[in-house]
Amino acid sequence: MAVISYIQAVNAAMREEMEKDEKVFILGEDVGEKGGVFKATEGLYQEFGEERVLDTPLAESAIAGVGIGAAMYGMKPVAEMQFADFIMPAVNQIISEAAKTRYRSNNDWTCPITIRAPYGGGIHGALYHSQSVESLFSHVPGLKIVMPSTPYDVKGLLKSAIQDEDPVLFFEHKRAYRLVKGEVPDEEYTLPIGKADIKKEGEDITVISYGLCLHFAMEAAEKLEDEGISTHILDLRTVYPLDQEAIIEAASKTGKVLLVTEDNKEGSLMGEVSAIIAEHCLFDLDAPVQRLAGPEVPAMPYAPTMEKYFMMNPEKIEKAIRELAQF
Amino acid sequence: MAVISYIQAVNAAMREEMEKDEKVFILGEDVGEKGGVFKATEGLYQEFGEERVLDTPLAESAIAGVGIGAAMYGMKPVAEMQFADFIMPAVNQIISEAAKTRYRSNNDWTCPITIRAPYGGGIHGALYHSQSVESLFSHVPGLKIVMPSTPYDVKGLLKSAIQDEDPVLFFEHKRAYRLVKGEVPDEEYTLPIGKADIKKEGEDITVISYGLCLHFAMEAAEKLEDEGISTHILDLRTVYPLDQEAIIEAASKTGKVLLVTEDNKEGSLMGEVSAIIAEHCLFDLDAPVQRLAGPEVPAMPYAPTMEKYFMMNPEKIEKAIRELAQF
Amino acid sequence: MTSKRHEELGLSDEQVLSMYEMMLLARKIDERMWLLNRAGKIPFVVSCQGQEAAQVGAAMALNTKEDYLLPYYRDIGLVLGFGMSATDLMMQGFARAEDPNSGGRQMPGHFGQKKNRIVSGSSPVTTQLPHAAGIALAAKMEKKNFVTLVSFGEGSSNQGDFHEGANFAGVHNLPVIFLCENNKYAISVPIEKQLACDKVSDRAIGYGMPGYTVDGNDPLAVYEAVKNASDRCKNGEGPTLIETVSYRLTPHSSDDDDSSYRSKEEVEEEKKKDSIHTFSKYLKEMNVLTEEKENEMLDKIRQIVDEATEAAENAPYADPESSLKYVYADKDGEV
Amino acid sequence: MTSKRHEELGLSDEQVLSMYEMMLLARKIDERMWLLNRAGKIPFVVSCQGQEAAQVGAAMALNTKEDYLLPYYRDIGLVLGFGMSATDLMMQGFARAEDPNSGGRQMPGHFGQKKNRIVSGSSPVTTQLPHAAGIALAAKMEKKNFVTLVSFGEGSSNQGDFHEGANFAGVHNLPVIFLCENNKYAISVPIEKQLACDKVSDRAIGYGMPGYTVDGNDPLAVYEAVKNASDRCKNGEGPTLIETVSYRLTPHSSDDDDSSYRSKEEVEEEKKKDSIHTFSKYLKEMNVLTEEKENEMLDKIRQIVDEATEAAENAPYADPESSLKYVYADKDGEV
Ligand SMILES: Cc1ncc(C[n+]2csc(CCOP(=O)(O)OP(=O)(O)O)c2C)c(N)n1
Ligand SMILES: Cc1ncc(C[n+]2csc(CCOP(=O)(O)OP(=O)(O)O)c2C)c(N)n1
Ligand SMILES: [Mg+2]
Ligand SMILES: [Mg+2]
Repeated sequence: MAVISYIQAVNAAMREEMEKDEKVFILGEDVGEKGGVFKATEGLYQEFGEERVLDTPLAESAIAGVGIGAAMYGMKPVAEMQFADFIMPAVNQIISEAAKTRYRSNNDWTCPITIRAPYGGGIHGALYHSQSVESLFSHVPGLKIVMPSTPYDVKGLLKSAIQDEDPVLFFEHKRAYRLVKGEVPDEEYTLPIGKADIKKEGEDITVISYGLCLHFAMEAAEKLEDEGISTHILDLRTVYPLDQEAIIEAASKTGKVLLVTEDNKEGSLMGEVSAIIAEHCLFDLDAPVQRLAGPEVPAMPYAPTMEKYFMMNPEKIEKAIRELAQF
Repeated sequence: MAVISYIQAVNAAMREEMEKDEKVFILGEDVGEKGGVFKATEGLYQEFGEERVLDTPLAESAIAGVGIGAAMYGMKPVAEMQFADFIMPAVNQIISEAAKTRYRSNNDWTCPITIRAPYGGGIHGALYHSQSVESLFSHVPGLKIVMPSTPYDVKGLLKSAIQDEDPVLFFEHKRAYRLVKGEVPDEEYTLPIGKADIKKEGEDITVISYGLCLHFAMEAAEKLEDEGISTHILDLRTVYPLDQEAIIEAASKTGKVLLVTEDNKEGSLMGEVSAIIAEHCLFDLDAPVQRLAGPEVPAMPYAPTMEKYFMMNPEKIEKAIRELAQF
Repeated sequence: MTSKRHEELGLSDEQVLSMYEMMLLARKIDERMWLLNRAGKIPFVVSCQGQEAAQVGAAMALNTKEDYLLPYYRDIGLVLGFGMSATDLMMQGFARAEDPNSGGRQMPGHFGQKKNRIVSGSSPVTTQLPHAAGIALAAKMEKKNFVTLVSFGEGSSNQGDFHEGANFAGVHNLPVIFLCENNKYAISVPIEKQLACDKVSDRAIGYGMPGYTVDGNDPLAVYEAVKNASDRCKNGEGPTLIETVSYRLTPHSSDDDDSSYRSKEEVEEEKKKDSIHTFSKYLKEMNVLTEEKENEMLDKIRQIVDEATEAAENAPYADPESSLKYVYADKDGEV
Repeated sequence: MTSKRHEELGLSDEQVLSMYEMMLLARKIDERMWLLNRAGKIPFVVSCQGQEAAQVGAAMALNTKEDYLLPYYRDIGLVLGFGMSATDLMMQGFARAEDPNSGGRQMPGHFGQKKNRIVSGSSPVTTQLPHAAGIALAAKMEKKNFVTLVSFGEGSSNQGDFHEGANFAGVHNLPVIFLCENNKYAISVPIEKQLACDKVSDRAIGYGMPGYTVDGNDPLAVYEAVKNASDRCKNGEGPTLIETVSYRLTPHSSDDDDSSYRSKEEVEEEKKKDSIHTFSKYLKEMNVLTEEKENEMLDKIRQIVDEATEAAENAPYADPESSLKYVYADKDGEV
């Protein structure tokens, strides 16, 4: 087992899939010679050549759309959106085309594309380099949305996404890229898309989260352990379609549930998680389902004062868990 | 009081606002000489001239984007998306620009645009002329989303939307256009954006819905009245930001809540409504919050067999209310 | 049309006859759809009328056994050329389970049939242009020598995806043909309100590709332009933009009333150029076609359309529950 | 540069001196930002270096008291021309509450200042082009005679919004100037991988507007082109596309390392054409500028930049809770 960073896991997953399958190729802005603005594709251009690691014109609808066409033909494109915020011009291609190809053709045509994008804040990225965009898509049948928290999950799930026969949006927290490190097996492995994962067993409070917030929750839980509050932590990993069974089980286990997302609250996918719990676990609940989320403003500001105010952190989660424990 | 149709209310609201305020103008595909593919802008081109009722090139990002520019300058554009399904190419302009203009400029610039679009199914429109797209936007601070059910609400709320100092998405159910008729005062009036409306008082079951489904719920409720089931019906009207107070009050009143949307279920804005109830009314609930919605498929199929299977109707609601009553 | 233009293009008499026959078949299928619509049997029609020459001319210039086609909703002539049958077309008109395009899920005119390399399309216009670039990119990567043709209206050439798709194809020098079927209207909006350039093909230079405008009522002119573009593709010379100018002879669709935005006179004037008549005239002048042969053709086509209609009319809809199928691969067949 | 070109353009010696001074000011502000960034005082810089001539030349050709500007992130020269101060710019560099662009909410380079008609912009590139068309449409509707100038990079000219915005302006014959600042790279991607046409201005014909490519290192050439375009606007002749060709002399931003994708030699070669030197040389050859005057200018600018830096460095951040403000009109001031 080697210890690698979150972004190294992204890079390794793509490299392995490209080595295995000639149909896998990468396209996006600056993914070639430069290796991507975050270096996610570092070395791949050098290893696989410019035909399989394509620097595209600055045009996201084409990045998605060309990838979709290639996928319909039978290739396995991995398209990069430079920042999740810049997926917006590609929404029509993703929602009208990728998500609906199989369904509209009555299973005649398929669209096995993977679209990767770095999301999330806490990196002085301001309004347009910090957004969480998952809730925009976590309502669109035909899509799958993966948002891993650890290098182990990143690697196993990105490989599964690339192999998947349907379109997968793969959102990587850009602050996790270098911050988060973890063990990854030397031998090849994949992980199932659609399955949540218990990251910590506990008895008193259930925290459900994903991505970078998962780590904040783990930190908070560790601190609270000393105070005698035992936290059960479920990592959604795939945020659409949700792993309802795992959510119901985790919520029922403690009867007190805290949902944590960096995204703003109203309309975030945590509303759906809460609704699933409300539908299935009403009589197991000892307290109202709580959601901890960003404020209802259009996006995260730049100045450090305001960014910190918006951004999720372990202290906010700790406080929320403590309050819930006292309910 | 005159009885007019839903689409006549749309038309009348625009006409009145254009008469009152020279800064109001309309732009969109086929809105001019033809008067719109649904005739929502009928007669306006003839009355106000081609400078205030602009047929645009077939390009939704420009329709939104040009409207946004004009709004930033100080005009009051009313942009039409021919079908809500075709708002997708304009998502970047709506989410990145319209929604964030005031916030990003620290209140220096504003964007008072109204974007109208016909949504919804049941008209043999198939996958791309039947979608409900509200959940795509019902998570974006800076936007307001209005989805009225009656001609009275349409007229009062569309006038408010046009007068509003911020961007408003105004979604009209296309099957309601000619199906739904109702009384509208002769004198001028507006209705407040952001306020839900009790459409029927009842004691046993609370139904929360909006748009065309509201009428289906009313029909179902009427039938059930004879069986002795009394239904309380709340019309959201503004689906973003939600009127939390009204939702909490309506849910608490009966303790048994059914949420109805034509949209598919997972990730729909009814998840948020359910989450609000779960957060605030847990101990007032006598049954799990139920959601009745479309199936988890990309969009509504064309063939009448399949369309009927997907589409909401009074019978489905009646059944769900009855089940909840028996819980 | 005095010299044997088709011979100069290397087309035999037989070939131009089958060209004409396919144009006629497209027209007759379309006309039948309108009848069925007016009789209340099918809820929606969107027409090829006025564009048959462009569509069939283009199809005949391609290798319909290898090339890829991304058509738009009017392209009955193109999909017939690529192997879709009259029965297939009627099945989609009636939204039957056997519709090979979508099993009745999509509206008529949303073509797609993998076995014939007709790539599934949607309703939002112009999304197919980047797809075509993607398929052509795959061809290049896989060192396959097929051509990809994508078609669209002149109104649709104003969408961002036109620009992004054409630019991508230009930069990567891809074997793709952009066929703009200019019929002078986008629903009610006339071309002057859609674009300010003289010709849609003026846009080609902006993508580093040649652009040609040809008479869309002349199947031979279209054949020639597409043939040359296809040769360019195969020689690694990259994409071409071709604009075919004709006229939409019907309302936009069965839901449209065109009298509110254009005059009867204008339509009548344009009908004089209708390729069905002008090409028939040419063939007769060239002694390739006779009145008698033409009537035989019409009889044959009537029979084909009758049989297709009957088959489709009697075919079942898909099961309601089947609408739950094929959202994802792993749900195939699950209901 | 031997005849008095600026006189031929109707520019006085004083005017070209202030042109040069504004170019220098832009450069010096930019250089200071880099120093502050390297010293860890500001987290991010995105530069105008190499584009000052184009920006200042354009600004001087406009009526900066009436016209509207939709700049992009490199346009220090343009926003200075429209009245933004060095202190304003430093306030945004430091993300202070007093930043007139956004109160510290946006990253540096996201300009917007209503009192100077500098229209607020975002990060997703090219969205400002349709906005510019919208403002120009409003001008036309309100019968105002101002001009709207919108700028963007050559990479950004490949976005759908370029096409849709330019087309709208073309169809409605709007008084807008599209200024493409071609600096040969979009981050790491060289122009050959961005577009296949020879010149970005080749795209103009596709929108029925004239297109010009001028030397972006020559402020007089840019002045002339923009002046002519502005005259066209005012005469009701519609939009113009102008491409200014220069070079990005710095890495893309403070987060970029350009050595991974371009050679030092290439950059050195381009530096020889740096307008700050070539225009200084021209002015000296014309006896408009002397070594002494230039040093005075530099001293004055240094002082301005020092004072701006100090003011900004000592200014406070916005309150954390103020991030809740200004989502909607009715929430103004509420926290
Ligand atoms: C993105 C999008 N916007 C709007 C529509 C509605 N619509 C369908 S066809 C059409 C006109 C298309 O005109 P053109 O491209 O010239 O093709 P034509 O119908 O004339 O062949 C419009 C506006 C759509 N299908 N997609
Ligand atoms: C829609 C969108 N996609 C990607 C980016 C990231 N990005 C910022 S600047 C840039 C390159 C812009 O190149 P160009 O338009 O040539 O302007 P330049 O920076 O060279 O002046 C990219 C890709 C963005 N800001 N917006
Ligand atoms: Mg047309
Ligand atoms: Mg550039």
